[in-house]
Amino acid sequence: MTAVRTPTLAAAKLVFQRDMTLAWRRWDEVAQPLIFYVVVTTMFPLATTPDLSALRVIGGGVVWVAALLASLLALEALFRADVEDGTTEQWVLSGQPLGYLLLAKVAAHWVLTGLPLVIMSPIVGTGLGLPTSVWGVLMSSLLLGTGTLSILGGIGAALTVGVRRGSVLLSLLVLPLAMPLLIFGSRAVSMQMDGDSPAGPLQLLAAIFFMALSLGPIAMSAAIRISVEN
Amino acid sequence: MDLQTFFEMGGYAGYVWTSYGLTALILLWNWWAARRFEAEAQLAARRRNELALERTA
Amino acid sequence: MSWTWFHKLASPPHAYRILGSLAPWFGWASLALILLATWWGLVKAPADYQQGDGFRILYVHAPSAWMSMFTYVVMAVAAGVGLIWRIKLAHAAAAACAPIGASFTFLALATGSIWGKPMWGTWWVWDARLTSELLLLFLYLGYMALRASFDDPQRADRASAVLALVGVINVPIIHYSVNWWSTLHQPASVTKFDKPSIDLAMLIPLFLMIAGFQLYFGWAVSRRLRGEILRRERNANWLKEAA
Amino acid sequence: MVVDGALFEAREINAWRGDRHILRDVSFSVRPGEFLKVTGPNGVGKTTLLRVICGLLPAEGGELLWRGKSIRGRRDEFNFELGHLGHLNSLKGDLTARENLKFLAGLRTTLTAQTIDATLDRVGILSRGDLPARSLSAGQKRRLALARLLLADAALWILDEPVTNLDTAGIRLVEELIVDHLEHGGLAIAAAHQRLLDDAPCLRRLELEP
Repeated sequence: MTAVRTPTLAAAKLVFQRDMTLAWRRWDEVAQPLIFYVVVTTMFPLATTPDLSALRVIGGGVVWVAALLASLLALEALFRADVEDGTTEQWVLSGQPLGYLLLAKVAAHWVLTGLPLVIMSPIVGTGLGLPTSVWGVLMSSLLLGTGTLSILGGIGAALTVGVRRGSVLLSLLVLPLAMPLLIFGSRAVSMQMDGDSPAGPLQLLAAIFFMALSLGPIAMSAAIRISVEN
Repeated sequence: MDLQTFFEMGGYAGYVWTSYGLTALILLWNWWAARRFEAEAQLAARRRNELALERTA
Repeated sequence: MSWTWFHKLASPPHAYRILGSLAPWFGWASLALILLATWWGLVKAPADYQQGDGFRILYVHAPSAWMSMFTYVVMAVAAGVGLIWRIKLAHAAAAACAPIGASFTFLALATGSIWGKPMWGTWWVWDARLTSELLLLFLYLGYMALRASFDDPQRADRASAVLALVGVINVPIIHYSVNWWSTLHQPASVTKFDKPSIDLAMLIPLFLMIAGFQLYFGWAVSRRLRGEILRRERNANWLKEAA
Repeated sequence: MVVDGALFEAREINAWRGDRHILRDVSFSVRPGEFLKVTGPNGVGKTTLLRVICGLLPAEGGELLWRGKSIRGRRDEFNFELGHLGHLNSLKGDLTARENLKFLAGLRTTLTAQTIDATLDRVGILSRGDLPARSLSAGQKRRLALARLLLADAALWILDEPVTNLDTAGIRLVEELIVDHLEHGGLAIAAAHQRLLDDAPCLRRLELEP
């Protein structure tokens, strides 16, 4: 039997497909961050004021904070099951570049959690008094921001996978690193609302995303190798 | 310049002296913590050595 | 070129001994410089024409803010060296840096806040520099929490090294984003530390204090590094002659 | 200097677990067609040795050679020729047996439905191919993990307690698979407590001492 070695891209695709298949069979777990997102944003009008014109001032920020927290919540268990059942071990030994496999896994995770948050954001934003004119900016900033956060969170999840009380630790590690996303993202929304061009912060978000995309896999594979050593 | 005006710091006495006091405190804490850290590590290493000697003996 | 000198320097017993003989020099020099700078800053330097004597807080605030950044960079470089060339001593150095850096960051935050009270009228203002320091403190705390959560020092070393490298890439981005954010929100009239129009007589104690803090850092790192070396040595037979 | 005809060689491997110096200068070599059985009491470092070979644990000192060359800096190449069966079966309970092979063994080699079915048949669980791995018995899960090993098409097998959870027929299957692998020029290194190919001519022993 002479076998053909799987090309890296096909291998990454398999990892992506596998996670989609698994999520399909556990759809309830996928829905949880989304529900969390909606519930958290509901708390702000209740805690402050139902006046939409007042909520509008902080609306962009609230949507952004809630989105960050919701996707971070889902990231905690990203690698846990795979490390515990020995799947990541086999990935390390597959002869494929580990970083790409992990990036494919993070991509699947983003499609399952980040993307629904982005799609949901206009509805949530409307509840916070955000006008339809900012929908485009809100969604595109969240698109770039949640993508970056998935990679940052992937690094954090890979580092904390074998650790006691990993979930709190993960937030402590990742949230400070995610502050620039929050600043640029929520600022882009309010600039659009004030009639300024949000191009600047959006470009910065894109730059950060591509940086995370190129450097993230290296950090993730280093972190997973450490976590697999047991 | 007399001592009284020096300690008053032009009305900023509370702020200035708190800042310098805090700095001294942090530096002293670091001094103490670093020394203790080193001493504890030395003690632990010595104990490990003794254990290893006992085992070989 | 041979690397033997390097390996000799990086060998635990050798490094342990060298650090032990260096530390007192660092210690006494830093004590002298810090005392000199304190006297100069509190007594000799003239008061600021705008801020009066409250300005003297700067002499401890600015050096500790500088040390907080400096230490993070040193820590990340050491972590990177340890991760790439698998040098235990470098990992140990990174571990030694973290608590010192965190304490300087805390000091910069506290003194900045004390300075802000008479200048701004409140204990806390979301000023770019203070906010950056706060985020830096979070980075230090995360680093130390991650390190503490591993039982095996080798794994702790490498995991925290990855975090330190990710962090050090992020620090300029955080810094830039916070600056950008604060210029959008704050009126320019607020007094800042950034470019105080001070003359040389006021700058000398500042530089003296920075130098003193650097030497103090050298002392504290030497002490802690010796401890970290011992922790990582599984049979320190050389300890008897060294201690 | 390379040991005559050896495809895989370990030279003076040292490894620590925490404070314990668990492997001290372990050296051995394996030729094509040889089965190296690593034995010794619990905690002597059998698993550690196998994991060091796989690169899942860092060694401190020592060198691994594959086809006469050090594997340092060529890990991915070496990994592709290495098939690993660990304590864990690396299975996903929510995926069927077929899907498990497709998504994990498929990372290494391009698989067709026929090769997957043939392999499932070889390890005797073809009829369970569409059941979720969760509902397989412990022995069947082990067989599924063996199928993954077969599909890896690796020259060097690293087996950590391969016959755990297997009945007599299962143990005979593992022996057959190993012998078949060796006859095709493969190598195998295994840690095992039970009898495994104990009288076979291809067997060599490596006794680890505490």
